[in-house]
This record gives sequence, structure tokens and C-alpha cells, in this order.
Amino acid sequence: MSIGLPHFLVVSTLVFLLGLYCVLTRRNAIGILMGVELILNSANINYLAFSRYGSANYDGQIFAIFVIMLAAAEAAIGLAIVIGIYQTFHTIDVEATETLRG
Amino acid sequence: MSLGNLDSLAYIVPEILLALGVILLFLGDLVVRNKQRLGEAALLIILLAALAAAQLRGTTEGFLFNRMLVTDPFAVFFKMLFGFSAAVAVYMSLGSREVQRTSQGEYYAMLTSATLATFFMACANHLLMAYLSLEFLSLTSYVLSGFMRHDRRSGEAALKYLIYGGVASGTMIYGMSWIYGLTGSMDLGHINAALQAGAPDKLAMFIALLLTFAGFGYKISAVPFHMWAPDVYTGAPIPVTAFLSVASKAAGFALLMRVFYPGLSKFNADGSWQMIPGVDWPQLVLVLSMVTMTLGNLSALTQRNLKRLLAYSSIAHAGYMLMGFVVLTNEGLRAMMFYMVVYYLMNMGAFLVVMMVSNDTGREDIDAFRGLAWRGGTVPAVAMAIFLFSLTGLPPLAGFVGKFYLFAAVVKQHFYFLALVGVANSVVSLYYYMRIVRTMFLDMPNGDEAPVTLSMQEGAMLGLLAGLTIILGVYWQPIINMADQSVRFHLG
Amino acid sequence: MEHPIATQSLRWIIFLPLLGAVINGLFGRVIQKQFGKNAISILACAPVWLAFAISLSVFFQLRGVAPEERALLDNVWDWIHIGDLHAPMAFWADPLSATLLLVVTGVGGLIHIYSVAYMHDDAAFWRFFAYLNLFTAMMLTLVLGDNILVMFVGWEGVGLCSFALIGFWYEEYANATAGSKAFIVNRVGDFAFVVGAFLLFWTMSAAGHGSVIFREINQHAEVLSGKTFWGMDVVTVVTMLFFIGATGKSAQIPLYVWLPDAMAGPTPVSALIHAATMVTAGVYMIGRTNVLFSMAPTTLHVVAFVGGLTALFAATIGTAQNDIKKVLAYSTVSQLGYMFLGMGVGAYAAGIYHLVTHAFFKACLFLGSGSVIHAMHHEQDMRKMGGLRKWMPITHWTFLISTLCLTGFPFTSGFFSKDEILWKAWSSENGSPLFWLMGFCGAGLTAFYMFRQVYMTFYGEFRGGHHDDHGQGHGHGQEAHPHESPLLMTLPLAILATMALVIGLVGIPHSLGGSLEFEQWLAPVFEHGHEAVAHHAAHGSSATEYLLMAMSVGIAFFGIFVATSMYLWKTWSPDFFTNLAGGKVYTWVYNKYYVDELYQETFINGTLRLSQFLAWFDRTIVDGIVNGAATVVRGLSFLNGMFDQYVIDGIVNRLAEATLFTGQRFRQMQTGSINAYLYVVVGAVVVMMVVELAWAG
Amino acid sequence: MMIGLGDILFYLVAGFTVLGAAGVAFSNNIVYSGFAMMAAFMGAAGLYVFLAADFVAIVQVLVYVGGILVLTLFAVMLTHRIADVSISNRSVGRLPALLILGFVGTMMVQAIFRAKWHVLATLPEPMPTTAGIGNAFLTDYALPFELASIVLLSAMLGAVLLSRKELRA
Amino acid sequence: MGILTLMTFIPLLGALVVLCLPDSKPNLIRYAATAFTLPSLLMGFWLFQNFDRTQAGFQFVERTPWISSYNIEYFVGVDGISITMVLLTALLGPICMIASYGIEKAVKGYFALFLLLDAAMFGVFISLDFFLFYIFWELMLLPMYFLIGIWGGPRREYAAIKFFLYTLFGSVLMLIAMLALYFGQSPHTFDMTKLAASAAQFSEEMKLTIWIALFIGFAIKIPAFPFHTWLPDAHVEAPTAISVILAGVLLKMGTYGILRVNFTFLPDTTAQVAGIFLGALGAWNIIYGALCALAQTDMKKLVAYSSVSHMGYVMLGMAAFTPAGIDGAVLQMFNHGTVTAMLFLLVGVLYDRAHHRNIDGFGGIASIMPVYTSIVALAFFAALGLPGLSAFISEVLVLIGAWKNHPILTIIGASAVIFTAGYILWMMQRVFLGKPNEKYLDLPDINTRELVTLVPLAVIVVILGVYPHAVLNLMTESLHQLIKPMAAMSQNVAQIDPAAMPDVAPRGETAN
Repeated sequence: MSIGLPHFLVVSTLVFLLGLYCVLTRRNAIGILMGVELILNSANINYLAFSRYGSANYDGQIFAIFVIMLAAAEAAIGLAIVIGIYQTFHTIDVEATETLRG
Repeated sequence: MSLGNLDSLAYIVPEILLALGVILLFLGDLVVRNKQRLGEAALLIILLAALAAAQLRGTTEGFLFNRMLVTDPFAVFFKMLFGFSAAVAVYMSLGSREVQRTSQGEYYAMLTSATLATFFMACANHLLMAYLSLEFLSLTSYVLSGFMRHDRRSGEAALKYLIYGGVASGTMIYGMSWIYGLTGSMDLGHINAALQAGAPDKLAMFIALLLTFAGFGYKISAVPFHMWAPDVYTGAPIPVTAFLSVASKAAGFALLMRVFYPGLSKFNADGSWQMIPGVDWPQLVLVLSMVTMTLGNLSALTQRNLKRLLAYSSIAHAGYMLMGFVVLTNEGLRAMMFYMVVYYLMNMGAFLVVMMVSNDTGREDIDAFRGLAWRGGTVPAVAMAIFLFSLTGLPPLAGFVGKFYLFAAVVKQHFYFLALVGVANSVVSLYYYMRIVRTMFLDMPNGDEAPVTLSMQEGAMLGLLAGLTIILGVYWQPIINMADQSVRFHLG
Repeated sequence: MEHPIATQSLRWIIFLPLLGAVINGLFGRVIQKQFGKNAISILACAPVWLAFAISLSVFFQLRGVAPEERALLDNVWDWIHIGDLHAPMAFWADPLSATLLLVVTGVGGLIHIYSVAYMHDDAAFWRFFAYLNLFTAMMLTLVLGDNILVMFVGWEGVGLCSFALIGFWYEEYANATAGSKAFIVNRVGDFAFVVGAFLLFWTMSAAGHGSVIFREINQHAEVLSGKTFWGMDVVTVVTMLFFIGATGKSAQIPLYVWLPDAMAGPTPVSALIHAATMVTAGVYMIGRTNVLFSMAPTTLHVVAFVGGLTALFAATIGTAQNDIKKVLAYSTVSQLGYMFLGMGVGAYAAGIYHLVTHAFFKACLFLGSGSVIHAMHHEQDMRKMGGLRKWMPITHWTFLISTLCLTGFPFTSGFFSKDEILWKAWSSENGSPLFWLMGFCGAGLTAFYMFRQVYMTFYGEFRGGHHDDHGQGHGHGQEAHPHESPLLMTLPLAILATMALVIGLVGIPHSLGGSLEFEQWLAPVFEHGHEAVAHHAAHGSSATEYLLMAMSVGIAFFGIFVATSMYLWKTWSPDFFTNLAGGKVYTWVYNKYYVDELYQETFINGTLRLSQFLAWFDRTIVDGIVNGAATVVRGLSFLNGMFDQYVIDGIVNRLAEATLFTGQRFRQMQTGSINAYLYVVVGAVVVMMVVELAWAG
Repeated sequence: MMIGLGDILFYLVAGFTVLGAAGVAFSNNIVYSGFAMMAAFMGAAGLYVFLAADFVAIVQVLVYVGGILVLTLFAVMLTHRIADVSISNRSVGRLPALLILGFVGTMMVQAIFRAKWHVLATLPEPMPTTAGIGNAFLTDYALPFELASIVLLSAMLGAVLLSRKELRA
Repeated sequence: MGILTLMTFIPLLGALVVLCLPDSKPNLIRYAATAFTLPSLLMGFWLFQNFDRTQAGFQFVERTPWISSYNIEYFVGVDGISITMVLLTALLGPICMIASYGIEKAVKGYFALFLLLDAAMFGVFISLDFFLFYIFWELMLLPMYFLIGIWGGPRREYAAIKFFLYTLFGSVLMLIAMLALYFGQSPHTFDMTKLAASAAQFSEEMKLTIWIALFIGFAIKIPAFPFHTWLPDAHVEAPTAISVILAGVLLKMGTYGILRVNFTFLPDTTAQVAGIFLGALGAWNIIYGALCALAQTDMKKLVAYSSVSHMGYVMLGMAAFTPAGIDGAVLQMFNHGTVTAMLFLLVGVLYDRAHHRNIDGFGGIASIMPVYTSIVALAFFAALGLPGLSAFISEVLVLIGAWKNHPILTIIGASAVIFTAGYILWMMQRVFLGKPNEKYLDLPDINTRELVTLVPLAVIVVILGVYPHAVLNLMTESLHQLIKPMAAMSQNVAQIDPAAMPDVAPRGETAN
């Protein structure tokens, strides 16, 4: 069987599932974010595959580019949050942070 | 009407205003010393945008930017709603102690950005625009909810929100990719045409819808995509919480309605909607609606933190609003839109009171409200009672009218069971709303609570929101008329 | 009777005492303070005597017209008029009610006068007369009521007054209890009565003649024949229910228990309410509805049997009582039994006749006993009396005369009325020797206990002064012995005693050369009934009648003889009876066969227990079930919260909360809660897929 | 076309991608996960090439591998002691996750093969896409393109804001 | 502006005015609040004078479009059924205001809420638009909640929320039923005079469902078993005047609603299916309430359960479908309103003095407070249905009326006369009779203010006992019109149901 749309879709599905698996099982925030990136990639594979097999325009490719762009933005913010938290609390006494719990 | 890029500019004046405002605020932050001024500027910009949106009422409807966007009464309605709710959020922020302790300049710029995102969500006509605007809103929301970096809960909230949002939007675009694959297009009109032309595979369509719904469901905090909401609402600054619970949720609904109605359902010439065979989303959403309101209410019952309680309440309200969504009628949509207006008023009001109490006592739990009416806070207590009764859905308050229209839409389509679940939930919700009222009025202060004071600005806003809540409970003809006229999608 | 004579006089008979009651009730306290008790007395007595005067005029007005036209109707206003339910506030006087009118106002008036003296020392003098006047008004309403509902107003109204007067000295808790008991027991009867009325009304209504007005009921009573209700004859059911109502009001088995307790009230009250008037309401009511009763032979048998049984049963109890009023109370129960016996055998006129004569002599007896009690400073125990004859001659003589009447001493009124009943019990179509026998035995017992009372009270040695352990501190001055009562008390006694002697003259039977005038007078009322009972020409001969008469006189003398030998001559010791069967019989009788205790244990405690159970049921079960929904919701919420708290937050907060932001382990950045949340999401999505698949098939 | 070779190449690239993803998912060390992710991204880029999306493939390499991945690793390192090499990336609830996802996967694969995808009758020849994409950005997609700039601006400033030390009032 | 509108909205205006008065002058607030209830009372007199008793239809009708897009109107009017209730409300308003002068805590809030409540009560009774009705119906909840919750007894919070939850539960069901009715007809309408046609279009099952949904809403208010358990709690905790309003007016809304809504809209369901059920519930309520009352030790609870019992008569009478029954039912609503109002006022008088209501904790009050006791006696004897007082007429009418179709139920209901006498006399005996309790020898007798609240009611109780047609005439036309279809239908059912119909007459002879 020659390589066709389903092949790509299956690959993307596998990556998607692995991303989900990551999200479900990881206990590390960065680990989960990695899972999210996998999901986004799997979606991108789909877009490009459909773009290739299903239409004659650039819709899918452009969508993929936007996904990549937004993934970057999201990663930036996500990591900023992680670091921000770390930074803020790195400086203050650890016991004090515990009492903040409302 | 389908316009090109340049011709379209006239129809996105509000967005342009906001975009300029965002840049202006970012720049202003660098030069203006008194950051309150920036807040006031943001308020002005957002109000201007809202008014500009209002100016679009009654103008031509059509596709903009080569079918990327659409302008129609539906979009205009939501833009106004977003504008006004963002304005209230900004107004609240001006008086919020929490916000005052942060980098205010950027804060207002971010809030304006988020508003801009919601505006685009209201008029997206393309999956790309939908995704882009949704993600834009998400990104700004992450930042906003993590804004109080001295507060660990705020950071935790932002992180949870981000992860949740990332997963949800990832799932959504995966689902969208399947829709694209099944229909060959990302333009809602074309998708609709393709779906009507041939029955797509039911299973694939279902999976696609389910995955897509995850993104919207997360924005409107529908079960099971709701679990970020309590944490984020608790952790974020109160004005942001208010914004998230109203504008962000309404934006999610706007997009949801846009995608699922003109995108995924068949519109008949006589003004009725019909399910496209094989695109069986109402069943799905029907269940979700019932589960959402039930779970939201049940969880709210035991909450002691008011923001958390209101978070669960807002989940429940998403469930109520979904009732109007599943019936596939214009009445349902109109009821949802009307409900969003009243929900905006009462929820904003409730959060405003929470903020006032929090400002004075530094606490948000229910004990901070003990005997509020008897320790100087009579006006906020009464206003809070009005908002809570309205949230419960008691006449003669706006919340009742909203629920009334929702139930009416449901009953009209003979979804009696759904209506029954809805009213049962109203009763359950009474219990926890009433617990707050009870604490404020029936319990006496211990004496160690800080007194609550009322400033002019807060009082004015409270009066406005409470007044509107009552007035719309008695005479709502103009709003329902507006909602009625706004249930109008441009289909090309 | 079809065309009663319209009048406006009847309303005044009721209105005057009512006015007295209202004035005394609302302003009595002030009047008494301002103008003294005499003013109250006048305000109270005058209306009753005026009413008596009007009653007399009514009586003579009726006498003045032909027997079949003897009916007056005073239609005051439309009280209730809905559909075919029409109950005007209207009053009706025919020979029967006119007779009762005279009794009520006459005897009532005398008792009013007597009370002025008897109650003179009571602070609540005004209140007493307000009640008494109200009672008179209510009794008159009962008597004059033209329909069931108006009659019921009086029926319940006298009950209310009875309640108030029994409990007049309410500071004594037992008196209050007795009042409530009377009212509640009466209510049991009332319940049956109203049910009977409903059945009657609707049955007639179904036949097109729905009415609650007595004359219309009488007129159309024939439509009831053959109608059944749950398989039972409607007339029988209705009359049975009415009769149950009557047993309540007239203290018959099984509802007689309240009457002895009712003696807790002031003695004039006992005389008026619990001897002369109210308790006879049941008899009167049967007389009023005699047409129906005549259509129901079964009921009549029951009435006669219950009446006879009560006559006998109460008489036995009466033999063992030591309280001067209790003896009279049981005597009243017993005599009421005779009246019912008369009614039950279809001798309505005889029953009513006995009612009238009884009203006089029993009122006289009660007032006499009141006089004694007054003199004895509220001592009621006969064992502490004796020899009062010396000091209280008038009381003694009147008491003795009345006693003779009551025992049926030949040619006293009691003799005529009782013998008429006994004769009818034997001879009427509904009668039977058994009924006669019960009455006969009762007569002997009556003679015994009454003379026992007379001897214990008025003869022998005075036993009062010796034991002062019971003697309540004699208010003022140490009197060596009791004194005769004042004129205001003795005069009514004398009048009543006289009346008791002479009233018999209106009812001398044919066999003794009389003309039974009384029966003729009442004939228009009862002719309907008599016709229905298939007019009985007495099926016994005159000879039998004489024999029976002799026997009843004989048994009365025998009773007197026994009493005399025991209590006057002391040739016999009463111990013979008290020790009978090892004293058990006496104990039983003395304790009134423990009927009170039986009722207490069964009905009263049963009801109370049921009510307590229901209250518990209400609090826990009903409230519980209805609140159960709330509990379930809260339970769900709790589970939901538990899930959040332990399953989701637990994973997190234990590990993540502690680890995420604390100390060295912060670096691990664990976010367990998010996993758990996401798990829920994905799990839910899977569930949705499964559901969808199930749908899709 | 070299059918055989293309197929083998596809399977190689696809395998590389999936293995990389599996590495991300199953590795116990977050640094290893990071590197596995790079493999997955590279593999994905390869797949893009197969799908005739040369421009996207390049963007993928540049942005993902060059940007996001580095950022991620930075974050890992920043929040941990650099010396601490074996940084835990523990997993919980693997079995239920596998079961659930196995079910979802089965469904999805079933759907993939059953569904009537929107497919062109004839596959167009692969062409360089850069020009076309650039053109689209300036015509049809001008608005998203512009909007993206504001999104990025906000995101950038937001990220800065969140990661910088708070000025305590 | 018509008289009904004025009656309703003057108290509302009063609430606003009271809110603007200074806190420092409680007496001014009290008098002002009372003054704002007086116009309604005067207008009540005027209505009583001018109401056309020969008409069955609605009078003093006012009609203005309100929300035209949904066909919601401001549509008010009174007929024979509602006029009595309006009069009752008008009467109890000022009385309760005067009875509330003892309130010291947050006087302004109390009277403002009370006036709001007053307005809402009027609104319920005059509304002819179902939507408007519902609004007023729910509007009562809010002030009631606060009035019980803030000014109530020790367990006031529990009682208030219980009251609120129960009632809301009922009313939301009503909301759904209301909507179903609304959509049943084209053009959609909430006009209560037209909804019967709408209901007729549903299937039998649907009709029954709607009937039940509506009924539950109203039954909770009545309160019918098993939804009654909020009542004792609410009464025990509520301040006196609120108890009076609660028992005097609010409970009537339940039965009024059934008449106005269930009976009017769904006559055939009511007659064919629900009648026997309603009657059975009524009979059960009567004896259940009476027996529960017997076991109470708190005077207010006793009176509360007596309300349960007395409202049972109303249900039984309504289920009778006979002129006497229905007239008796509505008359009973009015009479219960006055009698129970008196009872609660009286219990309040004692509570104000002794600060407890434990039946066994008194004794001999009659000697200490004679005037008070005599009014108590009048009220309680009225409650136990003493002939000559108002409640007797209504109870007897109910029982007579109910017999025709439900003889067994009537017997059950009538048996309560015994228990009623039992609990009332037993209570009176324990509290008022016997030796005066040493503790309370110095209790002052009833004062003038309290007398002012009680005497008008006492006079009404007596007048209606001797001349019930003063009120009956108002209602008969409307009520007989109302039951006409049901009376015909229930006849047929009764014939089928052997237990429900005595074989008193062959079929052909059955008249009316």
C-alpha cells in the first residue's frame, strides 16, 4: 500500500495520544508542557496532511504556521510563569509561603 | 457582502481602537508615572471601543478580510457586551488593592489585549481566526491571572490555567484539523456547505466535534473542561476573575454559537435551525449542560471561599446557558444572549462586592462577610443580596427573566427533562447563595471583623449594577428586543 | 303545619337572655364594681323571666288555635343559603318546643333566682350570670331551631356553656379537666350527629328534596324509605348517628362518663344544665326528628335498649356513691335512660313527659343539695352530714317531696311519667318485657339510693362537726350547725317542689281516669311518627296495666324499705352489700365499673399515643423524607467535595502542595492535581464516546 | 517517483517521530524527555517535507527546535540545579492512562479508516510553497498576520512581566 | 391608575419612603409604615362596597402591555375568589403593622420589607397574567426570608432557609408548567383567562403532569402533607406579625392558586383524576394536623399544626365540586385568615410577656390576665368550629359539600372535630386554667395596642358567624361558575368509582 493520507493521520494520532499520555501522567509542569507541544505537533501533521491531500490552497500550511507561532508564545509565557514563581519564592522564606495558603 | 482587506477596516473600528490602545498603554507605561491614569485611559479606550461597536449596530452585515471575519448583529451584540464588561472590570481594577500592588501599567494593557481578543472571537468566521483569537485571549488571561506574583495562589492559578488551556486548545485544534479534513475548508460557511452536501462519517465527525468542543468548553468552563476555573478564579485578582467569569466566558459562548450554529447546523429559510445528519452535537451538549449545572451547583454547596463559590456558580451558569444552546432555535440563542447580559450585571456586581470586602478585610472567605449588613456594609450587603437572588433566579430581578427565557426556550422544544434538571438546580443553588445572604444579614458580626467602607466610585458602580439588575427584572423589553435583533448570523 | 303562623316574638325569647349575657359578659365587671351584685342579678334574671313571659304567651297562642295549626315560625334572616342548602336563622315553635320553652325559661328562671343567693359570695358573680344567661339563650336556640344547623348552634352552644360553667372555678385544675372532658365527650357525639345530618341531607337532596329544615324533612321523609347507604338502610344509619349524638349530650351509655364529673360546677349549674335542660337535649332531638326514628325500628330498639340499660346501670352506680351530687348525677343519667327508653319504644310523648317532670323534681333535688352544700360550706360528702332535717326544714321537705316524685311514689308526677314509660315499654309494639324489666329494676334501685341519700343527709345524727380533719376553715364565725338557706334559695325550692307534685296532673293516664292531656298536646308533633309506627292501640289490657303499675309501686316501696331499714332503722347493715362476693362487687360499683379508667387507657391514652407517634413521625420521617432530597443533594455535594478534596486535591495537596512550593523539593515542580483534572477530562470524553457509540449502535 | 524508497523513508521518519514522542512520554528524566522531544520535532519536520510543506518544515526546525525546545531546556535548567543531572520526571497512573488512551486510539484509528475524508482526486505536484505562503499572508491572511503581531507583543510583554522580579510596593 | 394597582403599589411606595426615613426615629418609621397600609384598607372597604356580587367575571380590570414581544401583560382584576383574599390582605396589613411595634432591631428594614411583602401579597391575588402572578408569587419569598431570618427566634436561620427552599422548589415546578401552558396555545399567552384553552390541547398524561407540577407548587404553600414541615418551623421562629401574615395570607395563596390555576386551566383533570386525590389529601391534612397539634408543647407549634389541619378543610371543600363545598372552602380561607391571625397575635402577646411558649410552663393565666383570656377563648373556640363563630360556617359547608362525592373523606375529616376540641381545650386548660403560676402573677393584662389588633378580628369572627353571607355573597357567583364543568364531570367519575359514591340514588334520580 502506498503512502497516503491515512498513514499520516495514524502517525499524528499516535503522537497525539503520546502527548495526551504525557499530559495525563506527568507530574512535572514542564513535562506536561512538553506533552502539549506534542499535541500541537500532531495537529500540525494533520493540517499539513489534509492540506496536501485535500485542497489546493495554503490554508492548512498557514494554520500550521500560526500553531507553531502560538505554541512558541505559549511556551514563552508558560515558562515565564514557572520561572516567575520560582523567582518570587526563591527569595522569601519558605515557611512564610505556607501560611499564604487560604 | 464580502469585503477585502482595506474595505473591511471601516467595520473593525473597535478592534483598531483597542489595538492602538494596547500599544499606547504599553508605551504609556514607560512614561506615565501615575499608573492610575493608565487605568483610566484603558477604561476610556474600552468604553470608546464599546461605543464604536454600538455604532456598528444596524450597519451592513457581511464578511470582512476575505471571509476571515464577519460582521453581523450577533457579533456587534457580543462586542458591546465584551466592551462593557471589560469596562466594568477595568473600573473595578481601579479600586482594587490587589491590582494596585502589581505592575499596573502592563496590567491595564493586558486587560485591553484580552478585550481585543474577545472582540475578535465575536466575529471570527474562520477556524484560524477562531483559534487565534481564542489563544490570544488565553495567553493574556494566563498573564492576568498570574499577575499577583507576590501571591502564591496567583502563580499557581496561572500555571494551572496555562496547562489546562494548552491541553484544551491543543485538543481543539486537533479536532478542528479533522473538521478541516472532512470538509476541506476552514471557512465556516464552506464547512457548513460541505457538511450539508454530504453526510460525513458519524464517528469521525463525533470525535472531531468532541475534541473541538474541548477548547470551547474550557473557555466557557463547561464540565468536564471546567476544573481550572475554581483554582484560577480563586488565585487571580478579583477584577480579573470577574473578567474571566463574564467576558471570557461570554466570548467562549460567542465563538461556540458561531461555530456550532452557522458552522455546523442547517439554517432553514423560515428561520429555524436543524441538525445536519451525522453532525449530532445537540445530544452531546444536552448531556453536558445537565452535568455542568448539576456538578457546578453541587460543588458550590460546600465552598467557603467566595471566589471559589462564585467560580462553581459560574460553572453552573454555563450549564444553564447551554440549555438555550441545545434546543437549536433562535429562541434558545436569544435566551442565551439575554442571559449573558444579565449574568454580566449580576456576576460583575457580586465580584465587585467581594472585592470591596476583600479590600477592607483582606479576606475572601465567607466569614469575612459575617454580619456585613450590621457593620457598616449595609449597601454592599443589600446589593450583594440583590445579585445573589438574581443569580438564583428570583423575580423581580434580571436573573429570573434570564432563566425564564432559557426555560421557555427549552420547554418550547419540549425538553421537559432538561427544564426539570434546570429548575432543580436553581433550587439547589438557592442554598449556597442564601448561605452568603444569611451570613451577611442573619449572622451578627463577632466584633473582630474589619468594618467595611463604601467609596463613592464603588457605590456608584454598585448602584448602577444593582439598579440595572432590578430594572431589567421589571422591564426588559429593550434588552430582549436587542437580543432578538442580534440573533442574526451573516451566512453569506 | 304546612302553613306556620309567622311571628316575630320567638326571636326575643332568645335575644333577651343573649343580651343579658353580652351585657354581663362585656361590662359585668364594671357594673359589679359600680352598682353591686344586685344590678348584675337584675340584669341576669330579668331577661329570663321576660323570656318566660313571652314563652307563656307563645304557649297560649298555640293553645288558642286548632291542634293541627299549632306552629309558629319566626324567620329572622337568611343565615346560610347556598344551592339547595338553605339554613335560615329561623325559629320554630310547636307544642313540643313550646313545652321545652316553658321548662327552660321557667325552671331556668327559678334557678337564676336561686343562684343570686347561692353565688353571692363569689367574686366572679357577673361572669357566672353571663354564662348562665348565655346558656339559657343557647338552650332556647336549640329548642327553637327550625333547622338542623340552627339547632346545632344551640347544641354546641350549650356544650360551650357547660364547659365554661363546669370549669367555673377553674383555679381547681380538676374542674377545668371535667369541663374539657364534658366538651370532648360531647364532641364525639356531635361528630356522629353531623355525619348523620350530612347523610340525611344528601340522601334527600339526591331525591330532590335536600333540606335541613325539620318540617321539610318531616314532610319528605318518605323519600328516604328504601334508600341504602353502603348496603344499610339510610334512615337507620341516620337515626343511629343522631342517637349517638344524643348519647353524648344526654349522657347515655357509652358517652355518659362526663356527667358525673360535671358536678364539679356550681350546684345551680348542675340543676339547670345537668339535670333539667341541656342533658335532655338528646331526648328533645329524638322528639324533633321522631318521624325519622319512627321509620327506623332497628334504631328504636337500640335506643330503647341503651336507655333501659343506662337506667339500670347508672342506678347501680348511684347506690354506692357518697357524694351528694354524684348520687344525683347518676340518678340523672338513669332517669335520662328512662326517657330514652320511652322514646325508643315509640312513646315519644311519654318520654317528653318524663323529661318535663324530671326537670322539676331533679332541679329541685339539685337545688336542695345545693342548699345543703351551701349550708355545709361546700362539703359534699354525705357521710359528713346527717340530721339536717332539724336545721333545714324547708330544704328537707322539698327534697323529700322531690325524692318521692323521683321514686315514683303514687300520684306524684314521677309516678305518672315513669309508669307511662314502663307501661309503653311493655305494651308498645316496639316494647318488650325486657325493656320493662330493666326499667322496673331501675325503679327499685332508684328508690333505694334516693332514700339512702335522704336518710344520710337529713336523718340520723349530724356527723359534720366531729371530724374537722376535712373541715375547711369555716370562713366566719364558728357555727355549731348548718343553717337553713335564705329565702331566695328556699323559695325556688318550694316552687319547684310544688310543681313537681302538680305537674303530674297533666298526664294522668286513661286507666287512672285521666285524659293524657299532655300526650294530646304533643300529638300534632308526633302524629307523623305514630302513624309511621303503625299506630299502636296498646296491645295489653287495662288489667295488665294495673298490674304493672302495682308492681312498679311495689318495687319502689321495696327499695324505700331496704333503704329505710339500712340507713334509718339500721336493722340491716349496708355491709351486707359492701361485703357481697368478698367486697369485689361493691368495689366495682363504687368505682363505677372502672369505665373511666377503661376510657382513659384506651381512647384517651390511645389518641395521645397516636398523636405523639404522629408528631414524631412528622418530625423525623416526613420532615426527613422531604428533607431527604436536600440531604441527598448535600450528600452528593459532600461526595463531590470528597472527590475533589481527597482524590484530586489529595494527590496534589499532599504531594504537590508540600512539594511544589516548599523548600528543596520545590524544584520538582510537581503538579499532580492537573493530572488528576486532566484524567477526569479524558475519562469523561471516553464516557461520551462510549455513550455516543451506544447511541450510534 | 521512487516509490519503494519513499515508503521506506516515510516509515523511517514516521518511526523517528513516534519514537521521539514516546521518549517524551515515557522517559523518567526530564532532560532526556527534552532531547526526545527534539527528535520528535525533527521527525515531524521530516513528515512536513513529505507533505510538500517545505516552508513549514523549516519554520518547524527554526521555531520549535531552535526556540521552544531551547526555551524548555532553559526552564528545566533554571528551575533546577544545573549540576543535578537526573532530574525526575516521574509519572503517575500509567496503566489507566494507557487503557484510556488505548481505547481513544482505537476509536480514532477506526474513524480514520472509515471516514470519507475530503481528498482531491489527483494529488498536485509538490511545489515550493514559500512564495505562495508569503502571498497568502499579505492577501487572504493579512488580518491574522497582523493580529499575530499584537498577540506576540502581548505575549512577549506578558512573559517578561511574569518572569521579572516583582517590584514590591 | 385603577384601584387595584393603587392598593398594590402604595405599600411598595411606602417601602421606598420608609427606607428614606432617618434611622434615629423608629416611631416615625412605625407610624409611617402603618399609614401606608391604611389606604389599601380603605380601598378594601370601597371594593367591598362596590364589588358587583351578581357577576362571575373579573371586575376592576386593568390591562396594559408590559413585555409585548412575549405577550406579557400587566393584567389585574378581581373576581369573587380573589376579592375575599384581597380584603383579607388589606385587613391584616395594618393589624400586623401595629402588632409589629414591639420590633426594636433594625426597625427600618423590618417595616420596609413588610411593606414590600404586603405589596407582593396584593399582587398575587390581583394578577390575571400568569407571569405577573409568578413574579409576585416569588417576590413574597425575599422579604419573608429576611423577616423570619433576621427578626425571628433562635433557630430562625434554619426556619427561614427551609421556608425559602421549600417554596422555591414548588414554584420552579410551577414555572415549567406555566411555560408549557404558555406554549400550548397560539398566539402564546399568559392571560389566565385564556390558558384553559391552552391546557385543553395537551394529552391526558401531559395534563396530569402539568396539574401535578402546579399542584406541588401550591401544595407546599398550603401546606399540604407531606410538604408541610416547613410550617411549624417557620411559625415557631417567625416574629408574631410574620406568623400572622404567614398563616393569615400566605397559606391561602396555595389554595387560591389551586383554584385560580389548577381548577381554571385543567378542569377535566381536576375533576376526573385529581379531585379524589385532593380531597383525600385534605382529609388527611385535617386529622393529621389535629393529631400532631395534640402532641405539641409549644403553643405556636400547636397553632401551626392547627393551620395544617384547618387548611385541610379548604382542600377537602375544593375537591367536593359542590357549591357548598367550594363556598365553604373559600370562606374557610377567609375565616382561617382571621381566626389564625388572632391566635398568633394572642400567642405573641403571651410570649412578649413570659418569653416562652411552653404550654406546660404556664397555668392559671385566666386569673392573671382575664381580658386576654376571654379573647383567647373566643379565638380558640372559633378555631374549634364553635357554631355562631365564623369558622363553623365554613367547616360545616365544607363537610356538607364534600359528602356528596367523598363521604368517607368527609367522615374522616369530620372526625377531627373531636381531636380539634381535644388539643384546643387541653391546651387552654393547661395554660389558662388551674392555679395561677407563681412566676407569672405580675404579668400585665393585654394592653390597648394589642387590643386594637385583636378586636377588629374578633368582631369579624362573630359577624361572619351569624351573617356569613357578608362574605359568601362576594364569591358565590364566581365559584359556582368555576365548578360548573367539574361538578358535571365529577358526577360521572363518582359513578364509576364505587367507593366514592353512596348508592343513595339510582343514577337517573341524581339531581344537580
